[in-house]
Amino acid sequence: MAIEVLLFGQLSEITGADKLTVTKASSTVELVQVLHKQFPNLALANYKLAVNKVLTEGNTVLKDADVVALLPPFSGG
Amino acid sequence: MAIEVLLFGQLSEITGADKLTVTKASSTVELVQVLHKQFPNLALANYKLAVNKVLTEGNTVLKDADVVALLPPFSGG
Amino acid sequence: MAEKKKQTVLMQGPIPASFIANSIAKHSSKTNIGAHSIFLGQVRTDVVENKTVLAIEYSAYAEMAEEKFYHIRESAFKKYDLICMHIYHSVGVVKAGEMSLFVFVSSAHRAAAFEACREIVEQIKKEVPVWGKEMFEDETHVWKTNT
Amino acid sequence: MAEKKKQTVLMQGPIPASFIANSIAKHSSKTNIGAHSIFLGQVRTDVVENKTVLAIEYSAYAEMAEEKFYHIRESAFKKYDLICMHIYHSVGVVKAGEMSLFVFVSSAHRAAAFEACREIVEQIKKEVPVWGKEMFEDETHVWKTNT
Repeated sequence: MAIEVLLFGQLSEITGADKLTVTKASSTVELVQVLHKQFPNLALANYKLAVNKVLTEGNTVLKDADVVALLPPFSGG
Repeated sequence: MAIEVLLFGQLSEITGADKLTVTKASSTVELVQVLHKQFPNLALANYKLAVNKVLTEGNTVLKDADVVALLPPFSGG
Repeated sequence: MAEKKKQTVLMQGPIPASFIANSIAKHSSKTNIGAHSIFLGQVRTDVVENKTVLAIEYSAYAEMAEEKFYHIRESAFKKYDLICMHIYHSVGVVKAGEMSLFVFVSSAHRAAAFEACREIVEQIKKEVPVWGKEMFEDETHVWKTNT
Repeated sequence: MAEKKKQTVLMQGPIPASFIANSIAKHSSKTNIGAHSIFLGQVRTDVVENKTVLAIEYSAYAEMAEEKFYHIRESAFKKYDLICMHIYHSVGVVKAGEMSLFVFVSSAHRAAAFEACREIVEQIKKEVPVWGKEMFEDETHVWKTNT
């Protein structure tokens, strides 16, 4: 199992990466735990999750090859 | 005494003129009576009056050299 | 406040896209601007009594119209937090597909630009002594009415 | 309805005034249009903690952003009586005074164009995954926040 994680804006700065692969995460809650353990500062940041380009709230089950994006507050325009 | 009368849009078509001079009119009511007598179709038209570029309602006293404009409904833009 | 100086709004003939582009380009030095709201009025090929409008010939009570435009500008500057504003309205013949009205409002933030632009356009339609003669292909015409 | 086809909204670098002029000029053949409402977002020299913003570097989650822009377009076409609509948003560096957002809405009558344009701009600011990095003269930066 491999979840592709995309990081944008200030989250790329915090983690030093704009793309990661996480192999052990069956849900978004698990994924976030893995990431916060690896990057403690990420826990302090404000962001939302999108699974396969759709915003999710609450816990979402993940399957192999899902793409999870960590999105800081939008500031386009 | 001479009042300058300006006519715009469809009112110029009705009267065949875009400028007239009326010598005997001490108020806008009198002026309108003179004009309606001279151009009966004007009485059927919808218009407002401006005295010296300011819209007037009701009767307004006129003095020599005043400019009275007959303004059909605006349709700019 | 140099922007508030009296400008001439009425211009002969249609307003070209290049004129609009130049107006926009001139604002790149005003780096306190964050939002531009632009309205363009374009002449439509309306069908009136089965006849198609080819052009509108605009006429105006020019002196009174310029005073009204000036008053509309002043009121908008008082009411909204604007950086600059430009208004142009055609007189003479403007063919279908060509532009007859250009309202250009700039501010630091979008709300003021949007609201002022809309209000200005509504006021122009209602308060400014300009008339449009809708000209048909058979050389007849009707006088435009604003809604 | 050819206008509703999927377009690419994100474009590299600032949006030039000449690009805007070309977009406007292209609409002269659509003689059912009576009103264009245009919004332009321009990069401001904001002062943050005593430092002046020289430019904003925009980045996006491009695939998701294009889907969101598409959805915003579709919704506006459903809700308002529009003839056509174009949206462009910069990615990459846009200097102060340059344009980063261009929303262009056209309809037969002004109300639809005005209302749709404003709603689209609000939705873009709120719903589209784009981020602005405000770059200062001393090469530090902060991340822009939308209000």
